[in-house]
Amino acid sequence: MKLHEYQSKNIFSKYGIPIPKGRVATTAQEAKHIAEELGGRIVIKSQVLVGGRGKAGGVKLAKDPVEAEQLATQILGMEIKGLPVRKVLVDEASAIDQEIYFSITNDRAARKPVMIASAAGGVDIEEVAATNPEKIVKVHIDPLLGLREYQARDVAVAIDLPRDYWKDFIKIAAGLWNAYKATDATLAEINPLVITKEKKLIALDGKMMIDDNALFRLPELAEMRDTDEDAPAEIEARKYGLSFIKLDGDIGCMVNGAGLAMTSMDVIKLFGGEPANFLDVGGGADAKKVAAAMRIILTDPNVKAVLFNIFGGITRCDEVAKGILTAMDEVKPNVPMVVRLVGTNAEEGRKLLENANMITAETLADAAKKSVEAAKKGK
Amino acid sequence: MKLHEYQSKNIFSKYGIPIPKGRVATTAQEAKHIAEELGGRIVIKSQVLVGGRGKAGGVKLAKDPVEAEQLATQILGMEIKGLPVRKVLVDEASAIDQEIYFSITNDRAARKPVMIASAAGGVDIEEVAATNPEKIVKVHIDPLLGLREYQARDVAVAIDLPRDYWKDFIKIAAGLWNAYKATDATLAEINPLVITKEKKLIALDGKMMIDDNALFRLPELAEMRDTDEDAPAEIEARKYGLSFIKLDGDIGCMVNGAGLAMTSMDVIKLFGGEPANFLDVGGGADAKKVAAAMRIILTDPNVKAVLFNIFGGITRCDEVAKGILTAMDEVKPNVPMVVRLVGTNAEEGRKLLENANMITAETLADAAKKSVEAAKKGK
Amino acid sequence: MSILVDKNTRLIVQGITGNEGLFHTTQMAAYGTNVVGGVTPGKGGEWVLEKIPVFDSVKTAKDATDANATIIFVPARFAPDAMFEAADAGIPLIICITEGVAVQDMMRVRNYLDQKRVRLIGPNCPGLLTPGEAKVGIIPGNIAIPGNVGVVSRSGTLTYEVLYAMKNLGMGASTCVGIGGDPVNGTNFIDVLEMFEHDPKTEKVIMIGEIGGNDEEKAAEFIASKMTKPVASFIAGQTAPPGKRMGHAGAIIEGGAGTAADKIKALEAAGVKVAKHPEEIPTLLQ
Amino acid sequence: MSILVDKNTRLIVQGITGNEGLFHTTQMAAYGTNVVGGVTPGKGGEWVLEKIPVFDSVKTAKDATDANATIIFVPARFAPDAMFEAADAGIPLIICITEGVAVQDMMRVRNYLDQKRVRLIGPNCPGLLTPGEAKVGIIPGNIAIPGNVGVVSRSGTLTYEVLYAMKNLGMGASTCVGIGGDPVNGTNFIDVLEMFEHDPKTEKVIMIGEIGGNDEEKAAEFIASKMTKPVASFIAGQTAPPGKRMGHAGAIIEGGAGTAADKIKALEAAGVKVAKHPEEIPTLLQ
Repeated sequence: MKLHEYQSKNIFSKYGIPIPKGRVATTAQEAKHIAEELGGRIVIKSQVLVGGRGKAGGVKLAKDPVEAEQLATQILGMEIKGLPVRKVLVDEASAIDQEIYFSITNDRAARKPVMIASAAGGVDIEEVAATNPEKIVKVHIDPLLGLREYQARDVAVAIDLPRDYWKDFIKIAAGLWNAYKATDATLAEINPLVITKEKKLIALDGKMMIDDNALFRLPELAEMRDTDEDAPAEIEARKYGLSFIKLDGDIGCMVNGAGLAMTSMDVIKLFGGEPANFLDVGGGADAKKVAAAMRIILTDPNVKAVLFNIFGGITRCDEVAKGILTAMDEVKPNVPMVVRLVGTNAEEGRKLLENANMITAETLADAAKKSVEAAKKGK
Repeated sequence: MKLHEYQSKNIFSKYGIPIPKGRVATTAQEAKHIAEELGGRIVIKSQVLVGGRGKAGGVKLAKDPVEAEQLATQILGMEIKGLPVRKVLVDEASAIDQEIYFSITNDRAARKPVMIASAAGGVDIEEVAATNPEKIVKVHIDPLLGLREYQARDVAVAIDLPRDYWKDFIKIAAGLWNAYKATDATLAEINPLVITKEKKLIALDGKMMIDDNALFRLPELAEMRDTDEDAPAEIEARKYGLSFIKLDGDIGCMVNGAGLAMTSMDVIKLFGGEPANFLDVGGGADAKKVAAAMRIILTDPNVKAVLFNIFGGITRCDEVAKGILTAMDEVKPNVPMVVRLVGTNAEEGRKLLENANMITAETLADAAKKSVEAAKKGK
Repeated sequence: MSILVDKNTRLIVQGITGNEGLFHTTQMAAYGTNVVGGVTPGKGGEWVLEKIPVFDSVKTAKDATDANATIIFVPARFAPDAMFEAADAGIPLIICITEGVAVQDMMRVRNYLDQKRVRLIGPNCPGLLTPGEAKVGIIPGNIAIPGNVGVVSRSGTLTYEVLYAMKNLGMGASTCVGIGGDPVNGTNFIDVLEMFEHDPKTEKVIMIGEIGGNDEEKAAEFIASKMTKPVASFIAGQTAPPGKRMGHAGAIIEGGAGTAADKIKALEAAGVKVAKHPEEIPTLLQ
Repeated sequence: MSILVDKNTRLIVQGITGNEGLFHTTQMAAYGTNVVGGVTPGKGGEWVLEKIPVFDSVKTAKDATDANATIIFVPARFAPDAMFEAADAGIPLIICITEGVAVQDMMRVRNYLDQKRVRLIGPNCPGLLTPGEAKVGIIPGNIAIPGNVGVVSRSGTLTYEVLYAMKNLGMGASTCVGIGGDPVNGTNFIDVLEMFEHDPKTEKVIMIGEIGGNDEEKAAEFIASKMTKPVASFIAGQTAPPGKRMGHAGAIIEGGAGTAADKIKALEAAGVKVAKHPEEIPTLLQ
């Protein structure tokens, strides 16, 4: 789950990391009030969960509250990469001496959290990593021991941070580690961390990503989810614990297991079709979950055929069949449906579907071919 | 540093461990008020830092506030093993079904904290360990991972705690671990942890010992120190960072290093003398510290002779000699003094003391013999 | 000898009285796996399937049954402690089926287990199947037959697909190992490839990968430098859109790395035949 | 070869610009120890004794000097991090002189260092002296001469006493190891006894113990079962009153265990000659 800049920076601040003075606003009027409170020059920043806000015109500098209101009006009317701007962050403008990149994230290969830093901050760090890898510093953190002061100092030394800033940098690193840990973050990023002309370190922009698997213990964070970037169907799917991603094709897919779901998409393409979605009903899916999955697939008007590919393990094929029947009763689909059931209780499942007027298939290749044909006929 | 029962139980309570209702009182009047507040039967418990309070008559049961006042008057007038009772804990009395022993302490051999528990609680656990070791359960805790729930459950299973109490016991274990960790305890002990007739688990009595080396980060705890059990000279010594223990003999000792200080005592005894104290001036002792040490030794009227045994390493013998001279100027001692200086800057030290009218010695045995002789003459 | 599990495996089931635990214990026992006990705190003393004793803790279960492997079916929030508990009790092989374990938890688990020299398979995996000997996990027993092909996979149901295709061709498996698709797990491709390389019962290997991370690339290096046995492969997610999360936390295409194309290229350079669809894999080894 | 340190030791000093660090660096360098660098955060780039470079971190010091040992002179509250830092930087031998480290800190340090396979001596110890080769610690260099007696001790100044008595008898030391008197430390008697047993330069051993704990009893068992070289010993604190803390946190007589009498009995049963006072020890080995 991604957090907005203002949410991320509020978390940073809670953990002792200095951020610019400022607040979030949902109207231009509010933005003006905040600008009045802050005084001086102001930055208006669109809060949308995509990169490249600056290039898209979603970040502007205002010299006074009046201009702040004008710009906020403008930005709050924008759409950036398809997402509506519902909020702007109104921050005091900082006079910047240097921009640093600093983050903590998971290094899956090392199985440890890692601090990543670069004196070349403010830009896309993946680009720095690709073009100037020597400018990137990585220091791993032992997950049982936690971040130690000398590790933060090692980072400061390696990015040639002037000595006067070490003490503050070490505090910021400790704050970022605590924030990362307390929020089960997969990424806690300050970019840029700036040295201001007043010789202060400030987190000018921030980004956090939270591990969805940990939200059960983070109820306050779970409420912060912004679903704007998700298709309505994806939100609906999440309610039922389904993993769903909308795509542009015309063959709806319902598969159990992420790997098999991706593979089913691959095989549909291999035989000339285009999948309409990725949908993993998960392990041990029951009839209720399967029915919800089917409703979600069928609400997409592009869908010309549906492929059910279920290989029973934890999931029992008879349960899946029951779910399909329930959903058909309810939704009365008018597209052809190809079904393939193998594994746990497959025989029972097939029997249940015998009279449901579905196309059956033995192998995955066969099922994919049949669904591609069916979709072509439906056009 | 030892904490009183009431201090330990307050810490327990802060970490979610249930304790009896009650408060500490310094007067019988106060004890009566607390008893009135609590209602019902009352326990009056002397707060002194020694074991065996019960046997000494320092713990009494009162049926009402009037009797509570009487008993508090009585107990507040007591001395237990030489320590005055300055405070009593006034607790509601509990109806007890079972008494359990439960503690967390450091296992130096395993280099890990260890939970110790026994279904045979309420008595001296060392006695249980000696007579019925099979009744004692030990479960080690990884200091980097911390206590895990299953470990507490393992303890509950091993002491045959009825299943209904597991949940509460696991909470108590977590609380005790957090208390142990947060206070840098060397011992956090609940004895007894009782099951009441009302089917509740309560920490009826508690004892904590805090690592003196960690008090720098525990200012609130450091203030709780009760110095009653320490001789005034020991308190004075602590101010200067000296390690001092008063003993019953007549030869004052000032030595650098705990091992050498103990050895100097051993050798004094070996040659028929009795040390008046243990005193380690520590590594790198300067003139100020040495002068303080000498003042402390000489305030003991039993002292008939003083042995200085300094083997310079971190400590420099010339610094020690300067301290001795400063103190002699100030205190004007009238007991014979035997001095032995070896190691770092010993030559310079000896030169400084040349005119100070001291008995010098080459070896430790020689120094011990001379101090024994000097003390005998002084009698 | 196959790898990891066989007739001599003495298995306990953590979470044996839960829905999934009970269902799969029944399946495993029916397959012939030697399930010697189960653990559900608070239910010690009960019995499952009339012959499998339930214990309150892994320690008591291990003491009573001398188990040498454990399989975990507890919910995600309890799975980390289940793994710690098994490791502390000295069980040398832990198979964690549970899906959805938080990644920071898994980093702590993995770093702790590494100190104890414990083999962890999973989490978020289908477990192990040595056809004809032991089923320790949720792979349907009837879709595979004994044979000389070692199978290792990051995916669950996709693995079944491959085993089933093998069976349809009369091709059997020595052991099938589902290592799971999580970003931090206990055992990776190289660990298993090495075991297969040294296993006399395994003559060929199938490796099933997917997008995300670079474990397949590392495996390719290992195959090129250390393996003498032929390997065939399939990579799932060739058509997945970049940046989207395809169910497995590990399957994110991060900044161009971890794509199916990269992986396939690395594998083919290592002499591995890569199939176009899963049912084609077995034919590449014939 | 003696044990742990010799002419090939490349030493860095953590806390080199502090009072104690600087004083003892001077002493060590004067003795001939190869002090290749020092660490004081914020003072990187400075020089000590005009020839020893100061670095901001152990990592940069190690990178620049290829140090293979470090000695720690920082205050107690910073000592745990100093040990973690040295271990993380890959220094295989850490000597911590610092006194007064909190015991819970030391448990964390020791458990972490055990994962890294690092040898820690101390804390709260006088360090190491291989006479004529290297002085890595605070043992005065002029009180010992080279020889064939290995010395291991829990005490500081008491050790000097013994070395000095040896020298006065013309008896030299191979290496003297002060393991420190803290309840949790890096290296215990058995570790060092084993090194001495395998060290061709060591022919006899002196072990100096004190009251508290049961390390001497364990050492006695080791001596009886594993050692071929003669061992003489002394136990400090024979007249210490029970229950009182004699300066060293480890020297508490806990419920009758750890008394000098118990230790002496165990050692004598293992064939160790135990001296009545420290100056007597060397004579027992003549």
